[in-house]
Parts: sequence; structure tokens; C-alpha cells
Amino acid sequence: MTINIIIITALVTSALWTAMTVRLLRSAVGLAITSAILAILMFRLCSPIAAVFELSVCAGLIFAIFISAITVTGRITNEQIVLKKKLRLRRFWLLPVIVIIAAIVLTQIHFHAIFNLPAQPVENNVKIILWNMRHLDLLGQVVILLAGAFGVVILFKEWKND
Amino acid sequence: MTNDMSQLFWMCSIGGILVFIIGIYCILVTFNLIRAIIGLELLTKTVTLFLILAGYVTGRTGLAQALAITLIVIEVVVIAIAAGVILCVFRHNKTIDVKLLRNIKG
Amino acid sequence: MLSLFLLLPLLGIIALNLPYKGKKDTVALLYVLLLSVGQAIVVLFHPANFWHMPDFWGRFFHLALYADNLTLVLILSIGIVMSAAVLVAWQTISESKSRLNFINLALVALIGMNGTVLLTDIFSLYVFLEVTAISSFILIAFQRDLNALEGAFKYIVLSALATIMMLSAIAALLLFSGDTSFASVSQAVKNNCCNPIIIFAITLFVCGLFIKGGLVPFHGWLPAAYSAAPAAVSVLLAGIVTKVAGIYVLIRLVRDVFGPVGAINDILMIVGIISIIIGALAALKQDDFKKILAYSSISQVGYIILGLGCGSPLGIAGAIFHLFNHSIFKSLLFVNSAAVEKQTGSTDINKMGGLGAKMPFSNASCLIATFSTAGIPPAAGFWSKLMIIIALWQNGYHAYAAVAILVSVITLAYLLAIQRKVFFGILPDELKNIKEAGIWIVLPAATLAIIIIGVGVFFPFLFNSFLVPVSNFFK
Amino acid sequence: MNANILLMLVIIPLVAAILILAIRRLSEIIALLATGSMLIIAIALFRQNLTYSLSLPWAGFGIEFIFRLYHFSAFILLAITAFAFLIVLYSCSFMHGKNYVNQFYSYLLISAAMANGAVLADNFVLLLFFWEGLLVTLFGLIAIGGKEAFRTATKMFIIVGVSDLCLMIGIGLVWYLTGTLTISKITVPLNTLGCTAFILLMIGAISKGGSMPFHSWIPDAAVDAPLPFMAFLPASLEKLLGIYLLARITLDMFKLTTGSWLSILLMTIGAITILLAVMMALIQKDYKKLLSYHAISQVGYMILGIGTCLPIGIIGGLFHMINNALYKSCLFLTAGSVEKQTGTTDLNKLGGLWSKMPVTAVCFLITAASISGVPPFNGFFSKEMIYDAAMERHPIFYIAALLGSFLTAASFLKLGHAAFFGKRNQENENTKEASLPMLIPMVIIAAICVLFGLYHRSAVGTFLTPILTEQFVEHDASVLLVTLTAIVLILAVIHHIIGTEIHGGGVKAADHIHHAPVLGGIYDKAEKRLFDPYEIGLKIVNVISKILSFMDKAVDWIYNSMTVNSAYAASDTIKNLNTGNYSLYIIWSLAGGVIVLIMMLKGFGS
Repeated sequence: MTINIIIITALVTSALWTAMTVRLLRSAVGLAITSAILAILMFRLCSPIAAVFELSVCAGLIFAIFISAITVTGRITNEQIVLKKKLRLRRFWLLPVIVIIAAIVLTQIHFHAIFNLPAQPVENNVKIILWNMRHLDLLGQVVILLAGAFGVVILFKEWKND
Repeated sequence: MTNDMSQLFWMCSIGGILVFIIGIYCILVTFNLIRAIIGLELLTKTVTLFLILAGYVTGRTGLAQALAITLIVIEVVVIAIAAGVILCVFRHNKTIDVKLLRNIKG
Repeated sequence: MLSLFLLLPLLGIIALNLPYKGKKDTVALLYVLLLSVGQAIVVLFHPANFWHMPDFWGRFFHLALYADNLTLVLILSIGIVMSAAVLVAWQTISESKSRLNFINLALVALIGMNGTVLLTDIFSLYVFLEVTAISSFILIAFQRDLNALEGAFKYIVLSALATIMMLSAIAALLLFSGDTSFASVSQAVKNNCCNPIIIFAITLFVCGLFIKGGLVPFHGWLPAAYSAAPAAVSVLLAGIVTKVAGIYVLIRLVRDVFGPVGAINDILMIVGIISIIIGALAALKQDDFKKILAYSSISQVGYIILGLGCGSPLGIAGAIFHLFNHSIFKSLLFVNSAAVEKQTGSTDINKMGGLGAKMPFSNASCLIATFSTAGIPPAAGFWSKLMIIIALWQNGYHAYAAVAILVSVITLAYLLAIQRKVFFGILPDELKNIKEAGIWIVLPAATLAIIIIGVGVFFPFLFNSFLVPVSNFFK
Repeated sequence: MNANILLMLVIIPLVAAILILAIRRLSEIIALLATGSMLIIAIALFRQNLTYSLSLPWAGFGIEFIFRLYHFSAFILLAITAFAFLIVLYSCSFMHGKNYVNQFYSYLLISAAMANGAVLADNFVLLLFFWEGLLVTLFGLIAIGGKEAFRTATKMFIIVGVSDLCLMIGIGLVWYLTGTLTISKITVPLNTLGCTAFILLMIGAISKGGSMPFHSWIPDAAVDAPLPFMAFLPASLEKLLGIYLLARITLDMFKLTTGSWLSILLMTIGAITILLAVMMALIQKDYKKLLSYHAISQVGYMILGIGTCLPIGIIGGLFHMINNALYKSCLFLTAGSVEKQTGTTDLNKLGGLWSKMPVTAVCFLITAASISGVPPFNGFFSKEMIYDAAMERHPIFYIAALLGSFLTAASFLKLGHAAFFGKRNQENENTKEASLPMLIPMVIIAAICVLFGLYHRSAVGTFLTPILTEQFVEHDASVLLVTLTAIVLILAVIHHIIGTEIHGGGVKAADHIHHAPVLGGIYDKAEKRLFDPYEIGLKIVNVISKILSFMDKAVDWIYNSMTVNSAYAASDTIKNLNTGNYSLYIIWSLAGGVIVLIMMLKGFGS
């Protein structure tokens, strides 16, 4: 239980850092760390395959997308950071306060629920479920990947006047 | 057993809700388009967590993982498209300031 | 053979992107026209052996698809609007590669929408909503015009928010149902109808759909996306995409899956009436042709929701009929705006005037669509509005009915303002040499206008053969 | 014979009307052929004397396309088609060379079609359809007369339109009361609503017939409209239709009895119409106008006859209807001949035409005698029957009718004297007899007048008695009444002679009545149309419209400042709220979501 609390605290902290940090690059790194912590939590919640996916895709692929986007849009200089810091602080100081208050309030709620556990043992093999039972989702995934490919081709295409 | 489960569920939910708050705040307050997308990404993390959690407490981890994997794949594509849009905006405006993306009013 | 609705477009996408040379864009146009007209024809002539034939693909795939009368109405609308949009795109986009891109994405959207209306699984619903949404993001942005990018970005952000709401709701429902199919979710909701988590989940889901459907106060992205999108995309987006993604799903879930949980009917009616009023008022002082139409869309969607929230079979039948009518007349109006935009290069109605003499087809069809929108007989919109208003009255919602009628007047006012400023009045000097838009805009406009009048005139026949079965389905 | 033949009676003239519009040159021939074939069909149908019924699917909701032919309608059809044929024949010569000839024929044929349809219709909505159609052609027929005619046409349109509105409401009431629109199945009890319905329907019927107070367009039309129109529509066709409907509602649908106050109402309307209209007729100095007032006055007799609710009165009224249609149309036709040959209908300019136009003069004499009720012409017998019935109800109605008769005779003596006898005007020296196509209809109608008079028993027996459900045996006119009539006629002659002596001229024979102490003032005002309900109505409407326009402006101002401006203000507010900032949109959505959640939980709590 304690381990879980630590992991969740770490998750929230890294998310907070992601949101608060000034440099975009650090923010992206923070996101990757958040993903990694989430993956650990997923391991603990008996979902190893999803965790591996989360780790590889979110901490890997999405991180890469962000890094490339950030490099294209340009990194900012240190002077700009100093200048921005004050402005940002003015907008973001409220966030940790809200998070802490929310955390305190939520932990005070006594939650109890009875969940619908399966009567018979159910198929819990991800591969079987994904490949045999959710063909429609797979079809959707294929189409989305195709659409994503079109999107990348269309939106990332070199501009003629450049 | 159920009590433990209940407690774990609630704890993880609290974590999810806090991350959700952070994500929303990030989207609302930031002046940077990329950070807005990062905020969205945080929100998606929450949802992934919720799905896995729901699978775990009801003993259907297989289904939940299948859903989570699908979600992750879709999420990547959305992020890629959003990044593409941001890049195009950058090429127009030479900046990714949110405040310059308010031309369509009223 | 329901899977053909998904597999044929997919096949098309793959075939169109194989590396070979040739007139790909013409082939692509013909293919997408064939598919969309074909699906309209399949609905209209309703060959029994098509709908009931066991799925050949079913041996390999488990695509849990299901079609009832509501689905058929939507499939029909998708087919009609898709063909109109593709033709308009053909006229408005000149570059061969862009045409091909548009058609590819239109096919993706077709898969997304067909899947959305056919499936029976709440998670697959999310997947196909995302398919539809992603194709619309790219379609809005694909000319890379700054305003279009802004619209696309707002759509992405709000749509992501909606998605997250829906996914949270799915996760919460999963706690009780253990499965994601409509049947088990419905059962779970029925068994735990007083559980706050269920109520919370349903609220989240419905709010997500409100965002997707663009209802007030969830509508912020809609005017930007509609007005900034390229002309053909506006037709597609306003005509069918948001209707399928938001409104159809809302109807399906609220009626079939969730049932009248808690105060959901009251909420639908309140959101509906607010949308009607705010949408109409906002449209009143706009200068931009497409923005007027966008706000009008919000207002008309409000009518659909109002009919749905009223809960009686007549109200639901009216809502579905209005959904169909709305997809026809709103796409017609956007086709007209595309014609005007294409010929004058602007959508500012203050810069226009007297185009009626130069563009008679656009003028006439726009007038017909106006009548349908404002609910003036014999246009089709009159009947659906009448059904909704009668249903409201019968169920004792007299104030709602009165407001619905009053707003019809405002609707007429802002749409006639378009007529007056664009088609009547004096022709400005710089527009002296204007001509009627090309055949690929006039043809869909004329067809849609004929559909409106035809449905309106033959409504008494349609009512018994078509609409009553649709609402009976919900019993 | 197939029941579909009934449709032909409507279709033939309609097709012919369209053809005439298309082929201008053959308009006369087509019109003659069409009306001739209609006449043949009508004769055949009448001779068969069967009941036909034709039902076609139509609008639904109880509105069916039903034609029903029985004795009464067959008889009216016969009359309509016969008049149509004769008038077309007459018009061939009269209208020759005038403007709008093809329009005239086409409207005339459409009118005939509509009238046939209205007579045959067994469904109230169908009836109304044809009835209103007739209104439109009526408008067209008057309006082709010229600019001034258009004003008259509008006047007619409003007057008839208002009364048709009453008819519509009445039909609605009947539907509400009985639940059916099929005329032959309707029986309405005479309670309060029933009486209201009856009065509304009656207004529709008698205004079509041209009774007071719905008469005022007829004299105007007489001046403006083409003359064959007057002979066809107000003189014959409208009377036939109006009285037909009146007879049907009183006899079949409402089953009015002598005890009902509605009967008294009808009789009063009849008596007033007779007297007032004939008083106006007496002082007219224009051939056509004089006739048109008589066209109004004679309706009074019919309404009086039917209103008595006695078999003899009803038969008398209907007999008078057909007689009046005959002699009145013939009279108008003689007016037409005179107009055509001399170019005027002003009585001051006419005179001594009998030697120049002998046939016309003879026809005029016969029909004038007929309308005045001189035996042995047909008018005498129908009037006698009405007198009989009126006497039986109350002597006052009888006296009114008799007085009417006296004035009628006096006015026709004056007319005849002024137009055909007396001193010949210098301008009319070269006048010739009218052409043959104009003479034939006049002679035929005059001959029928004589025949109906001589064989009045068989005429009544063939045409009218079967209409009544109860047995009707015609008895000899009472000696007293006949004697009184004779005395009145003689008095009229004496009055005329004295009047001529005093004022020196046929035209002025009735001037002493015109200028009598009290009457003179009234007449002057009436001539200035001060008593015309339409004119009075116009004045009232003017005042009301001024008030309304003021109120409208006030409301407009309130509307503009309140509704429109506030709507625009709201629109501006909403526009300003849409700042283009997507964060704001997200906040809206979240706030909306929170509100929805609260509502959901509240609803779930309750």
C-alpha cells in the first residue's frame, strides 16, 4: 500500500513539474517521466502489456514528437527564461495550492464501493482479447494510423515558399 | 479484500483526479501551444490510469489492457496531428503564442 | 453485409495509395461517389437480402455491427451529404494532389461515420468517433490557411476534452458492466441506476457528446471550425460529421443504452432550448456567411435535442426527422456559401448584393433551404419542427413549444438577411462579371433542394412508412 | 349512361376555356360547341330523370369528391347550360370586335364549369371550391370592362368574399354539428348553433343571389361589365345557384318549418329586398341600371316564397327563380340589342324604337309583361303562388309583395314607354334591327316565357313538383288575389298615364315618386350611395384602419425598441463573449458540465 502511495505521489509531482517548469524541453521530459511512473503503476495493477506500450509509445514516441516539435519551433534563450519566469509564476502559483487542497479534500472522503467481479473466470489474455474479440477496434486503429499518415504527409509537407 | 480494493481504487483515483486538475490548469493558463498539448497528454494519462484501474478492480485486466493499448495508439496519432497543426501555425506566425490564435471571434 | 460499409472505403484508401501512375483523382472521385450514392440507394431501395445476408467477412472478423431504422436514416444522410461534399470539393479544389488528399480523408471520415452508426460497443464508439474526428481535424487544416489552423486547433483541444470525458465515463461504466457492449452497459445502468458513479459517468459522457455536437455552452469550437474550414469541408462537417459524432450518438445512448436516467430528459431540454436561443441570437448580427450558418447549426441542433428530451415517440421521431432534414438543408446552405465563396472570393455578406440575377440556381436553392431551416411549408423542415413542437405541446412543455416557435421567426430573420444582402439588392461594381458557380456545385445544390421539397411535399406518405417505424424502434 | 358523364359537365367547359385562350380566332365556335354539347348532356340527363352519384378519392379527412345528380340539380343544370348556350350565341354578335373577346368567353365557360360543379357537388368543401372559383371568374368578367370596372370588380370581390367567408364558417359549423360534409346526408337540428349555421349559410346563398344587403355591386356592374355577362351571371346563373343553395339548406338540411323564426327572417329579408330594390329601380334613367335593380328586387320574391316554408310558396319561389332567370336575361339581352344598335342605354336618349326594332320590342313587351305579373305570362303564375303563400303566413308580406308588383309594373311601363314608344330621338333615325344571332336567343327565351305561362301547370309538374318530398297539388289561384293583382296592374297603368300627363314624357312618369317630400331626400342619398353597405363599410374600415395604423406605429415603436434592439443587444453580447480564446471555451464547457452534473444529481435525489 505504501509503495502505491509513493508511486502516486511521484506521478502527481512529476505531472506538476511538467506543467510548471519554464523550459518546454524540460516539460517534455517531465511528461516522459510521468509516463514512466504511470507505467510502473500499471505494472503494479497487473497490466504489464499495457505498461510496456505506455512506456514505449508515450515515453518514447510521443517524447520524440515533442522534442522534434520543440526544436523546430525554436528553443528560447536564458534571458527570455528569466523574463518569462516571473510572468509564469504569476499564472501558475495557484496550481500547487489547488492540487494540495484537492488532495487533502479528496483523501478525507471515505470511499467504499462494491465492484462487479466476474462470476465465472474471464479471459484475461490481452492478445486473445485484442486479436480475437475486438476486431472493430483494430480496424479503427488501422484506419486511424492511415489517417495519421495522411495528416503527417499533409501537415508536415515542405512549404513551397520556404 | 473488497475494502482493500476499494481503498486502492480511491487512492489511484485521487492521483488521477489530481493529474487531471494539473492538465486542465495547464491547458487553460499556458500561452504556449505545445504546452497546451502537453496538458492534453496529461489528461490522457489520467484516462489510461482510470481504464487500467477499472479493469484491475473488476478483475478484467485483459479487457482493460486491450482498451488501453487502443487508446495509446489513437493518442499518438492525435498528438502527431496536433503537433502538425502547431508547426503550421508556427510557420505562419513565427511563434507558438496562443494569444495570436484568436482571430476568429464573435 | 454491414461490414462492407467499413471495408469498401478501407479498400479504396489502400488501393488509391498504391504506388502506380494514372488519373488517380478521377478514379478516387468516382469511387467515393459510388460508395456514398450506393449507400444511399441501399437504404432507399432496401433490398432485404442485402441487410440480412450473413456477413461473408464475419468468418474472419468479429465486427459486431447492427443496423436498425435509426441507423438507416443516418446511413442515408451520410451518403447524400458525402457525395455533395465530394462534388463541391472537386469544384473548389483545383490541384490534383489536394483532391486526392481530400478524397482519402473523406473516405476515412466515411469509415468513421459508418462505423459510428453501425457499431454496438461503447469503446469502439470512442474509436470510431476518433476516426471521424481525426479526419475532420486534417480536413479543416489541410489547406494550411491560418484561420483554418486556428479552427482545427480549437476543435482538437475541445474534442480531446470531450474524448477524455467520454473515456472517463467508459472507465466508470466498466466498473459495473464488466464489458463494453451496449447490451451489458445498458444492463449495468438498469441494475445500478441510483449509483452516483453511474450518474457521474453518464453526465460525463453526455457532456462529452454535447461538446462534440456543439451545444451551448459547449459550442466554443464550432463557429471557428465551421467558418474557417475550406468550403467543401464545411459542407461535410456541418452537414453530417458533428451530427453523427454528437447528436446521433446522443440519441442512441440516451434512448437505447442509458435510458431516461435521473434528470437527463430535463437536461437535454434545457441545453436544447439554450442552444436554440443563443444560436439564433448569435447568428442575428454576424457578417460572415458561414458563421451565420454555423450559429444556425447550433440553433437547429437545439431543436433536435429538444425533441429528444421531450421523450415521447413523436418527439423522438421528430428529432430524427429533423436530424435528417438538418443534414440536408444545412449542407445545402453550405454548398451555397461555397458557391458564393468560390465566385466572389469572400464570405462577408456586406460586400455582396444582387447575386441572385447572376447565380439563379444558388439563389433558388438557398431560398428553399432557408424555408426548410425556418420551418416554412412545404419545405421538409416544417414537418420536423411541427412534429417536435406538437410533441412538446402534448407533453405539457408549452413554454418550450412557444420559444421554439418564436425562435423560428429569428431563424427566418437571419437567413433572410443572407438572402437580402447576398442575393438581392444592388450588385457591387467589382462583382459585375460574376457567373453561376460550376456544375459540380450547382448539381448537388439542385439535388439537395429537390430532396427538401420532395420530402416536404410527400411527407404524409413518408410519415407512416418511414418515421413511425423509426420511433417505434425505441419501445 | 355512366356517372362519369357528370365530370364531363365540368371538364368540357374548362378544356374549352383553355383552348379559347390558346386559339383566339376560333373562340366563338369553340364556345358554341362546348356549351352546345353541355346542353345536350344536360337535356339527356334531365330526360333520364335518374339519380347519379360519382365519388372520387380526394383530399381525405372527410373531404371527398362527390357529385350527385338528382331531379333538382338536373333541372338547374339544364337551365344553366341552356342559358350558357343562348348567351354565347348572343355574344357571338354582341361581343364581336370588342377587346378581350377570348378572355370573355373563357371566363364565361369557366363560370359555367364552376356553376355546374357547384350544383353537382355533394360535398360542402367541394361546393365551396367551385363557389370560390365562380367568384374568381366573376371578378375576371367584371374586370375586363376597363379601369372603372376594376373598382367595381374589387367591390364585388369584397362583398361576395365576405359573404363567402360566412358560408365557410357556416360549413365549418355544420361539420362540427353533424360530423359530415356530405350534403345529402346532413340534417341539422335547429338549436342555437344550428340557427347560427343556417344564418351563415343563408348569407352565403342569398348574397350569391344578390339579395339586399349584399346587392350593391350589381348596379355598378351593370354599367361597367359587358352586357352578356349581366344577362348570364347576375340575371340567371347567380340567381339559380343562390336560390338552389337556399332551397337545399332550407328544405333538405335544416328542414325549416313554418313555425320557425328563421322563416320570418327569410320572409322579411325577401319583402325588404323587393320593396327597396324596386323603389330604386323606379327612378333609374338607365336601361341597364333599371334592370339591375329589378334583378335584385326579384330575388326578394324567391326568398319570400321559399321563406314561407309552405309547399306552394316554395314551388312558387323556385318557379319564380326559373321565370326570373328567363325574363330577366331576355330583358338584359334586349338592353344589349338596344345598346348595340343605338350606342346608348340612357333612357333620355332613347325612344320610339318599336318600329325600328320590332322583334326586340316584342320580346321586351312579353318579358316586361311577364316580370310585371301580367297574365297569361309565366311571371304572373309564379307571383300568384308566392302571393298565396305570403297571404297564408301574414297579410303584411302579401301587401309588400303586391306593392312591389305595382312598382315593378310602373317602372316597366316607364321603361317601355321611354325606350320603345314615345317620341323618337333624332339620333336614332337610322337604327336597325339587331342581327340574327342576337335575336334568336331573345325570341327563344320570350317564347319560353309565353309557353311557361300558357302551360304553367305542366311546367310546374315536370320541373318543380318532384323537388318537394311531400305531395303538392296545385290548385287554382284564389279569385280574390287574382282580382287584387289585376286591380294593382290597372292602377299601375293609370298611375303611369297620369304621371306621363303631369311630367310630359315616359321617362319622367315616376318622377313624382322620385321627388315626393320624404322619399326625395332618401332617394338623393341613395343615389349618392350613402346607403350602400359597402360604402358605409369602407368608411368604417377607413376609420378603423387609421386607428389601427396609429396603434401599429406605436406597437412598431415598442417592437423596434424592445424586441429588435434587445435581440441585437443580446446578439452583440454573445458575439463579445466569443473572444476566440479556446481556454474560455473550455471553461464554458467545464462549467456547463458541472451544472449538468449538479442537475443530474438533484434529479437523481428526487
